[in-house]
Amino acid sequence: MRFLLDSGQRAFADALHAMLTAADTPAVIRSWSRGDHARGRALWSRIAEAGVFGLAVPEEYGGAGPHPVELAVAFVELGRHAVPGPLAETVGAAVLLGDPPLAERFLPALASGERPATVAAPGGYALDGDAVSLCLSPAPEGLYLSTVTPGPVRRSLDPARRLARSAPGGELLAREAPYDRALTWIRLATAAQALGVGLALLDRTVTHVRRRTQFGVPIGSFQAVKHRLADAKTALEFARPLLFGAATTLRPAEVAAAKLTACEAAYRTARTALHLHGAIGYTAEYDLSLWLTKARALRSAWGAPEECRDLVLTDGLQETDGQPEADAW
Amino acid sequence: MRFLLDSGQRAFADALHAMLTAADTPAVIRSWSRGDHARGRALWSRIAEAGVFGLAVPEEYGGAGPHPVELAVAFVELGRHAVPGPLAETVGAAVLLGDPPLAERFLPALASGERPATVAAPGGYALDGDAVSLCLSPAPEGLYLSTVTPGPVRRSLDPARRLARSAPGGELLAREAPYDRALTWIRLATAAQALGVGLALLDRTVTHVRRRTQFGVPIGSFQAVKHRLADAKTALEFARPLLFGAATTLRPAEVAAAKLTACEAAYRTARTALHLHGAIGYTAEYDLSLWLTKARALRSAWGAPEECRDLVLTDGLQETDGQPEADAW
Amino acid sequence: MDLTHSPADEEFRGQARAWLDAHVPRTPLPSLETEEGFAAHRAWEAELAADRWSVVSWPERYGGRDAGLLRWLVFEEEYWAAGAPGRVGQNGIGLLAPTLFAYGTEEQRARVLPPMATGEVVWAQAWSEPEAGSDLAALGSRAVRTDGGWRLRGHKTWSSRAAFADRAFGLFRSDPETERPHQGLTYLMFDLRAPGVTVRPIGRLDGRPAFAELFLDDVFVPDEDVIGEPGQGWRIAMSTTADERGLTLRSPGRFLASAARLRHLWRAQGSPGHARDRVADALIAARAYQLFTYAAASRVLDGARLGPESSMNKVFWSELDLALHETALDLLGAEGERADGAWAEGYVFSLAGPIYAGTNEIQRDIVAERLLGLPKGRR
Amino acid sequence: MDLTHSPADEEFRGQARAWLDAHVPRTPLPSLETEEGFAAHRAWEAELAADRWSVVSWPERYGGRDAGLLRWLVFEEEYWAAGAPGRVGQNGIGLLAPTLFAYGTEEQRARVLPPMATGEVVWAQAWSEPEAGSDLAALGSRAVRTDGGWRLRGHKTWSSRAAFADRAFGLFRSDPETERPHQGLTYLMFDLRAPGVTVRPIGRLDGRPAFAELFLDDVFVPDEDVIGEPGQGWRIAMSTTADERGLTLRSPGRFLASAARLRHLWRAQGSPGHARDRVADALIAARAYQLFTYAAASRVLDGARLGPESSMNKVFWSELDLALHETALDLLGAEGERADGAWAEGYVFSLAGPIYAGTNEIQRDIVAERLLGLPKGRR
Repeated sequence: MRFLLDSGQRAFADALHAMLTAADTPAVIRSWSRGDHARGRALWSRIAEAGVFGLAVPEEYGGAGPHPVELAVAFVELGRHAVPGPLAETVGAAVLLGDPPLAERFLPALASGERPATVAAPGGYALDGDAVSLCLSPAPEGLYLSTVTPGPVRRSLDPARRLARSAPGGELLAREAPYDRALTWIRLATAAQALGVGLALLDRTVTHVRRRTQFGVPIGSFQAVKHRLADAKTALEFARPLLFGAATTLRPAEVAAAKLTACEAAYRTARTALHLHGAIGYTAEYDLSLWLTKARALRSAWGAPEECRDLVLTDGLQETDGQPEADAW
Repeated sequence: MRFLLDSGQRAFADALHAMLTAADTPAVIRSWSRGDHARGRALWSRIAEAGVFGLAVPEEYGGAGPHPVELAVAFVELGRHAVPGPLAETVGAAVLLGDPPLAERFLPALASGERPATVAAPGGYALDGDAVSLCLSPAPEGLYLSTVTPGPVRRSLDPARRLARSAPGGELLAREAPYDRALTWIRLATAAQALGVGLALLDRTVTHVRRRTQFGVPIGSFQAVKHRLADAKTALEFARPLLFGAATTLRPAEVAAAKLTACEAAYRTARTALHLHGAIGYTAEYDLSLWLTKARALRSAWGAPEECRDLVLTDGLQETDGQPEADAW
Repeated sequence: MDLTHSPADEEFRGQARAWLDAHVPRTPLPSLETEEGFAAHRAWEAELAADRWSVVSWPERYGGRDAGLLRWLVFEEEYWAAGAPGRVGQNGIGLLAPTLFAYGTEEQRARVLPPMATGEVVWAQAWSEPEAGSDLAALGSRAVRTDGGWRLRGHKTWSSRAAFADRAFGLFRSDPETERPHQGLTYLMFDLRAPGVTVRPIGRLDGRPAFAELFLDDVFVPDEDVIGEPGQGWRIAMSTTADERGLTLRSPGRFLASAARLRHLWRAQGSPGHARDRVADALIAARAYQLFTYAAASRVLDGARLGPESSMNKVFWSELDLALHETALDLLGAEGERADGAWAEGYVFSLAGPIYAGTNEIQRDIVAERLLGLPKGRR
Repeated sequence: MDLTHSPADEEFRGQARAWLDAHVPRTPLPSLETEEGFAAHRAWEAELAADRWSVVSWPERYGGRDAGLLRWLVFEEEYWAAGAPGRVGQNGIGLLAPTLFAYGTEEQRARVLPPMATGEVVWAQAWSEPEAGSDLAALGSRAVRTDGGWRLRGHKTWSSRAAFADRAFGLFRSDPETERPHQGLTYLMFDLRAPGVTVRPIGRLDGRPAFAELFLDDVFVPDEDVIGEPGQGWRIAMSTTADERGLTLRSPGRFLASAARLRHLWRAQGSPGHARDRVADALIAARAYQLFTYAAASRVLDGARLGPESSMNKVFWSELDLALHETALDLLGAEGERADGAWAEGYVFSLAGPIYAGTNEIQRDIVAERLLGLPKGRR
């Protein structure tokens, strides 16, 4: 029992954070939102070089994985910088394609960042399907390699998320694919990303309320402001151990609980951030909006709150889920 | 359209408030809680003399009713003073016994206050059944005049509410009784009582936080304290029009909405009152407790939140419930 | 206690409903916050005005129907229940017009109101400045006296509708030497296309230019466009914003219609249990808001003035609006992420509710201090 | 990241579970807050102590098992999962004992700890005074120097357990002349049956005497019962209350067991949809609290000290506890009104959570100021 990141994991987070800070992600996000993917692809390569996608890919296919804890560490940083693109989906693709012979065919390019991938949610959208050449569609008959339906992508409330549709059919890659396991990894990555988004929103808002003056004092000295931020901090800090617990056990119910909790905490923090920034926070041109809108979008991606709660109630969260005597109560 | 109490109704409220203030209800409540009903019965007579129970009894049987708006006015005051006893249940009994020949036999004594009554909730308790001689039990076969099961009454979280059980059977008074209508009146009275409880809790707490000093200032000057009380005030003031709207229309869904909303507002106010009083509020000997515990008990009496919401969703709240075009959205 | 409308008001309701049935566009107009949508909404105002439905509560001579408060509430119920478009003239009709009725001259009313009623002139508000948001008394934009009028200099922001509107109204500091910051402000109207005005549209969260920054560089305003006495702007504006927070900012009809739509959506999705409580609570809250408003209107008709209770109102409707739209997006599941649905547009709009027209924190302070009598702390 | 307990800790878990299986009373003991129940709980402490399960984290020489932090967490999980009784010795074990380990003398430890471990001496806390609740530095009860000791005068209140306990510990003002109110306080222990002590039990909301007022009229306390240096009481107490807010006040095992019971109740009621979200959220929050605690324990084992993050802890568990019990009462419907069930007793207890050990407002101020670095406002 040692439930802490080790120094290597912390150093990995710090390195990613430094790299992403230098990359000026807001500018990258804005061009990605306009459908100009060049800068995003370049950033993608650097993230891959740092080994992020390889964490979901076994060594024999060019990765270093599977390392779910390190993956969660990395995705917190990706969320903190609001990196655009089908990040969690690429992780999901690595799991879907994890068995030979597909693994040999696809994984090396996926781990190296050469080939970002997306996964079409059953009945839903293929995130950023217009930006990738590898679009997987899980279907009852098996796993398809799809093309994206031509036509304009749908606008998301998060302008950096481009909602495409995959065309039905395509190349049938496998009759059976580990969709449930892939979903667990996608949710884990999404939870981590949401936590990072929430942490960034909190940081920016704390900075804002210390600077912004109204009625002659920083608004951060008003108790109502302080308490909202204290609640946001508490929600995020209790989501964090759920995330790393889920990364450690990879049990689907734990991952669902982490996904729900991190997304709720991030969304509540977004509401607080918006409110405490006032009108400026409500504008698209202020960078805060890039995180605000992502917090909302992640909440319903890959498992709405209700779905996550169902899994918790059905499967339970503890392996040793002691059932107390009913008659004692 | 004139959605306001008129001067007569306001004067009625003021008169009841003055009478109940003079009656020192906390002492009455405490003896009632100990099973000593003498002072409570005396107060009951004065409430009847003021015409409260007669508001649910037609003129030909010694009442002045039915007057649901005035009844709501009166029950707000009864709640504000936390008057003990089967108040709403007596109103329900008046409705259950409203048709001849039962009306002639029972209603005059009920309106005059000579005979308080209780109603056993189907499958549940007969509130203060040990204190009354008229215990009605609605059952599938009809309406019974029951006796109360001997043995100690159950303790409620509200010590002034004594939970008795009616014995099965008894005299079958009628094969059919207007139970649904009676329930509507009981809920209306309960909603009004809850609103009064909430208003009293708010008043007492405002007084407390203006007086209580910590860190050198009245705690009522802390923004966190102010905002909790502002929220309580707002919740209560939006419950009020629902209550009087329900009294005006007597539609079951409106009454259910008022019951739910007034009870939720009172309970939230109780939580705030307890919290802002700190430890003193948590003691049985401090009078605040008489209101705090009642707010909790009324919440589940005669229709838990879920039941009330069901009625709202099924029956709707507006007679002209315009269904918008689906395709416009 | 009487919740029945008079036969005359019910007849009025029937007329409004019939007109709306015949005229409300079958498919929603494009978003008000786009150039195309703005034009379409302006045309809709003209259509309303042609049959005197755009400003029912105004005197007939300005294009209204002399409708009293209750009749206005009835109209609003019908308007929103019919799914009619948002009102592009709202800023002028809801904020400037009441100010003109209270403080304007007859000449101003005759000149300004009729083109406002038809949508020919759409008004933007110009209150906030970068350093004066909640703390409106900190305004720094100047109005300097000149021959026959004033010259404006300064920087306004969060000017809603200004991206496409024609004229604007706001407060300017005409006397910088006063003892208290609330003094020396003047309320005036100006042309957004006058020389010296630069309008820079600002996109809200979904990118649509719902407001703008205004840079004012020596903009001439003739004396006839000053409302009330120079230097009295704060008092005049406060009576306007009291209205803004009170009855006329958000009519109950709007939330009744939204709650009914939410129930419709919920049923269409198979009445899922996870949203059951929230749908019921939205229906109840909309009804509570309607009844609260009827009670307030009854008091106003009795001669009372709406005071700080308007602050409860503001907190209540803004939280209801947000909860209602959040529930709708949850019901839409993964589709809730899409930016192009009516619920999404309403959601983005509702996010601003707790912020503008006085943040909900300011409102709670007012409720605590002025309704409950709690000591004024340092906020 | 490793969530696996060592084989030795798992063996310890097995021993604890086996012992608890064999010893936990099949029917709940009477309420701890009654004379009869207090005696029954005291006997239970003796039963625990007989097999050295009452204070597992203490050194063996005082009756413990030298269990480290992780092993203590394991014990607590098993203890509460087994449905074992509440701990009547909690005040002494959780608050006084850590203070004695940090600041007491060897003589004090040898004298005080063993009878605490067996329940022979049950301790009450004597912190609050009528005018010093959240603002503990305002304490006014005096300790006056006398031959070989001190004489106490004053009035303490909200002394939990004091209705039936044997001894008490608290802070007294030994030097009234200091510059700041935090100075000049002395930490000492006294006998609740000593001459001059009057204990007046106070009933909590359900009438049960869960705490008492203490009137102290010239109560003699020998020097040997002063903890640490006279005048240093504030510093000593703060390190104790930091523990109180932190890991040891509410162990995760308690909430894990309560959440599992809640799920059980929910299922027994037919899994009603209206409580579904709240039951799931309680299960998740209990797990989050467990993992948060394991992370904190891991940091402590690495040599870190728990600082203001304990304030997040306090807010989190107190809100979880209340939400969990409110949900249970809602699931019980009309039966939820009854005062005599285990859920009702737990509910009344949970209501105090946001108030004691530093109100949640104070905790939020600490989180905002010390974790987020926001400016200290006037509270």
